[in-house]
Amino acid sequence: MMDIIGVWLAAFLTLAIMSFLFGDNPVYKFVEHIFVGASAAFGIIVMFNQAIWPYLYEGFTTTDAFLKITTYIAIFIGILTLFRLEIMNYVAPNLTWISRFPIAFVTGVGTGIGIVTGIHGFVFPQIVATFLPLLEKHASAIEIASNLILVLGVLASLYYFYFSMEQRGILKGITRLGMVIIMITFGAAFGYTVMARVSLLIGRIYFLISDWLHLVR
Amino acid sequence: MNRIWTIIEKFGSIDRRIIYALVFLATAIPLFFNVRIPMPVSPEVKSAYEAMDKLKPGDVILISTDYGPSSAPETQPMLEALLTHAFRKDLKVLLMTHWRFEGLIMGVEGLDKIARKFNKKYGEDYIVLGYRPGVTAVMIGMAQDFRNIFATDNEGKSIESYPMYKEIAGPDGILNYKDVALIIGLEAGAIGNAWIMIVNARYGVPIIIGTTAVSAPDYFPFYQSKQLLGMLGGLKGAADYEQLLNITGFASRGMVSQLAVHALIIILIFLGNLSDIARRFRS
Amino acid sequence: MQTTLPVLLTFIMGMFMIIMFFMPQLGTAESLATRWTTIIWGFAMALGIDSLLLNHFRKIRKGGTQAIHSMALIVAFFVTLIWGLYAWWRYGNPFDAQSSFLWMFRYVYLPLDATMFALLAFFIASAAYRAFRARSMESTLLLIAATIVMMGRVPLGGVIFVAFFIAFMLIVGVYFLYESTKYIGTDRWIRLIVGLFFLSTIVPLFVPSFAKAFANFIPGLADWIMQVPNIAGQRGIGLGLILGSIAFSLRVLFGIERGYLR
Amino acid sequence: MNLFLIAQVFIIPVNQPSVQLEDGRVIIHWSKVDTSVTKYEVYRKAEGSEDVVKIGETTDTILIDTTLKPGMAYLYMVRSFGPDDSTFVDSNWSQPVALKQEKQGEEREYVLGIIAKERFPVLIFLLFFGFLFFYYYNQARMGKEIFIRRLAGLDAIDEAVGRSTEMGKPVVFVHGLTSLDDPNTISAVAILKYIAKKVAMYEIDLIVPNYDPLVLLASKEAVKEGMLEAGRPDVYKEENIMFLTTQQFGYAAGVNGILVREKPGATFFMGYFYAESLVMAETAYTVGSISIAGTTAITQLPFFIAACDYTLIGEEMYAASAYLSRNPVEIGTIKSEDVAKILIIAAIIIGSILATLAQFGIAEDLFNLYKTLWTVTGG
Repeated sequence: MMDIIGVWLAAFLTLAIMSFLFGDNPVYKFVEHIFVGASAAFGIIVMFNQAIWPYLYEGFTTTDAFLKITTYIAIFIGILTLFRLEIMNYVAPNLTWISRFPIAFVTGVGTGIGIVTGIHGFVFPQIVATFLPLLEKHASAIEIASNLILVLGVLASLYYFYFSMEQRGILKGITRLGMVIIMITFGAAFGYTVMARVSLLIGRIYFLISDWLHLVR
Repeated sequence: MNRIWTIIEKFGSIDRRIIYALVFLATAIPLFFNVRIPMPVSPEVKSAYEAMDKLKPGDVILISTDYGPSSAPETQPMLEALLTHAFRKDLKVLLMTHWRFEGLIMGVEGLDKIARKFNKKYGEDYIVLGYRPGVTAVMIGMAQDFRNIFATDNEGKSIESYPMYKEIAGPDGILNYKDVALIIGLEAGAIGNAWIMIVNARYGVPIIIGTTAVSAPDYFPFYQSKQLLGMLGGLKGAADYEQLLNITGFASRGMVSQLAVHALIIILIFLGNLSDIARRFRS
Repeated sequence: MQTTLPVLLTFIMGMFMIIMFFMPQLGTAESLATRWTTIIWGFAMALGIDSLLLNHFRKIRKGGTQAIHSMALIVAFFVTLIWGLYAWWRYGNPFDAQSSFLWMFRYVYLPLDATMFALLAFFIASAAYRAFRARSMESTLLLIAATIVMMGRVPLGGVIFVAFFIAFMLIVGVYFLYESTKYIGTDRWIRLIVGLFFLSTIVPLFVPSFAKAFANFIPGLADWIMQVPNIAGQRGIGLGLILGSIAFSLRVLFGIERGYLR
Repeated sequence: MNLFLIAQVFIIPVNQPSVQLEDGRVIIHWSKVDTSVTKYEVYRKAEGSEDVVKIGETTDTILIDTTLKPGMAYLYMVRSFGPDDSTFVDSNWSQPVALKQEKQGEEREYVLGIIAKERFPVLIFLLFFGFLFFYYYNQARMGKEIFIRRLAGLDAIDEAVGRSTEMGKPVVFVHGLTSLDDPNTISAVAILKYIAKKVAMYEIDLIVPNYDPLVLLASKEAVKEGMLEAGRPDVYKEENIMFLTTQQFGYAAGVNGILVREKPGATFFMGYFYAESLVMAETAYTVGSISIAGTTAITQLPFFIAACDYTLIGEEMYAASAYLSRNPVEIGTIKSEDVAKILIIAAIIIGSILATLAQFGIAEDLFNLYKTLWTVTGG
């Protein structure tokens, strides 16, 4: 019984969201508000259940002093965000700046780790992967051409982002080649995605005509 | 002649709502018909099929549904096709997941549907083991005895209490990888790597992987190195399998929808460019 | 002080993470960063709820039809939250196999989420129709690469591609021939030659074996585009943006860039 | 002798034995799981080899192996024997241990005693980049003008805000889905501040729906400060910097609702986006808004390029805040990126030439040496 109600409810919600394609309407607006409210709460449950609570629990019960201290630091910094609650505008308006500390903390941690992992995980491996022979003894013409296009393509598309010079002459030619490679990349990525997106739509329509209306089985 | 060009020019500004309606119809209509585009079956799907086909009635397969609803349009048809094949051959099916609740919802849904079609009974022909946390720990723990990890099934009953258990556990009464003829991992992420690198490498259980089109390239090297008996990639993989089973399931019809929408988009691009050319020549 | 102290904190934390990265014997920097950010995120969520609910309470007070929608939002929020917490308490985990919260996941959250995701199929079609016009070299390349990859991924895609290739060349060719009748002298000859050129490109396709080879060539070409120019472009853009992010991060860490803070 | 053969399983095998390295010896330890076991035999094999060696037997649950060769990794297995000596069962193989290892079981070497060796090239690169950064920073401070080419997407920001004002419509700024620990989002907040300044001058509404609570916090701060700097703190409306939800498509639905109801004159998509990018960008197009996108998400760039009027591609997004600030010192540091780019280009060209030569048997050692210089190992 609950499943039948569920399927009808799900079908209604599916159609309501799809109605957005033909313009805004009260049904979409209503469902959109429900979606935002429900998913905000859903997100809280998921995040607390799967990440925050396990981290806190581990931090409180661990015997590792370093882990324990870092957990308490995070909690302290976390509490500072509360100085930006709207009620603080009335209670203590000249203390709201304290909430800049959590911003600064997270930014510092994020940029610090980002710098090193970016070099370590991307720059070095990708450079090494581009050390390709431009001529090979036993390679076909296509393989040689592919290697050449790959190496030149990487160089040109990287050079495309050279900001501090007016592009003239041969340099303009390289920038142009960079643009060509970038556009092919984007075109290919676009075309590659179509199939996955259509699969999703097939899934939804199949739900409507099969699970809900039982037209197909 | 001029009038024709005026009409062609109008193709450049088709209302988006018409496009939406056309996309909807192109997707929906093929789903109603049992049409199939005959296409060459990929070799990796063929070897997956052959691996399943070699099993004898009563052999046990373990299916792990490690995906959620967002990849279900691609992986669910694989589950249904593989289960159809399994029940046709009277294999015994165990189902588990490493994906908390999503994997379970999808797995149970597919299993119930196909089992009903073949009149198979819970506890006699299939058992849903369920979900336990800790991917590699679960896999290693199961090597000794499935009861170490799944003392109870998804419904909270002891797995020993089912008649199927005694059949499949063999004379020693312990159910572990030695009693499993084939593992099928349906993967939306990287858990398949653990199935291959731990369970296949250490315990030698043969494995088939079914995965989304996006993850397929990650698993392909394992197929080439023979660590996988076969694999199914994306909707095309599922459609291939259905073709081998000679059924027209969701995936086969889905491929027709795919073709229709792709063709529609290319027609639209064609018309748009035609109208652009017409405009440029006239001005 | 209101800016200097936070900037100093950014610097200290950034340096701490960098040092930890180079001395992995101290622990894994990445997992510590995730742990910290996640816990702080949990507290900041109070601000999110504060903002969301207060905004809609204000709208309810204003009245009108918007009040009904805002009320629906608030009810949906609390129903989901309380249901989830109840299931957490009752079953030990809101996502336990027996949990009733799964009903809400399956029949409310999932269809909404999946349908919103599926709208992309419509939008991808309308965006392709609008944007893929051969107006400049860039957009022509975008168009060609996209259509080849798109058609290379479906069965019979190559055949459709060839069919449209023929249709397009035929129409353009015939148009030039037709135009040539309106002119005299060199203008006519130019149009005649261009028209015949377009028509000539389709002649070999009337040889079935050649047309078949061309159609079969498309999936391979699509793979090649994905593996060669696509990888090259991704790598070039990727290297550039990592360098950009390093320079930007250094500006942030050393307090040269403070726009995000002040 | 096949070690994997189990004669008759009357005994419960030992779990995977735990191994610990101490002073060049390996201590193999396991727990007793079956009381009927009469003795245990411990076997060893080198990693990657199938040659199994028996290293001893015991009735205890611990054994010490002192015959290790340095530089090799070993795995251990325990065979439990039942009462009749012919019944036995094997445990799983242990984790590998190697003599050079530390207690944690990871191989590690250090440079200068403290810096992990496999990460040392990263440090060199970082120090080098840091040197370039501060060199150009100082040059700019001493008044050297550094040229930056025009970035159309950024110049269009003023134009878009201006057009929105003429039409008397609000401006919407949409954040991506990553939190404040992503430089891309930090850059987006800096751009938001610039837009807030412009908007405050023209007295139109600036609506900022948020996905992440930490970004919400930073957005409030940035918009408020931006408007303060423009001399119009009175234009700031707290309720316009709003939180929606932390779920991807719930957020997209909410943003779409705002777009169709507020009908903004200009929409900005800045930050790291996923699949929702096109859903929002197409909606912005249908309501007739000018849209400017900026993201480093390579997978989403094609969709923004197709649906938006202007797009900041990848690295342009990071240069944006410096470019917009028109502060010569900030702009100066961009030069360091460019010099690093030239060096990477040179490194790739050299690498390719060496690889080509190595194909023909010339200077293969040099190529291998060069390749190791650029290889960082250890995850």
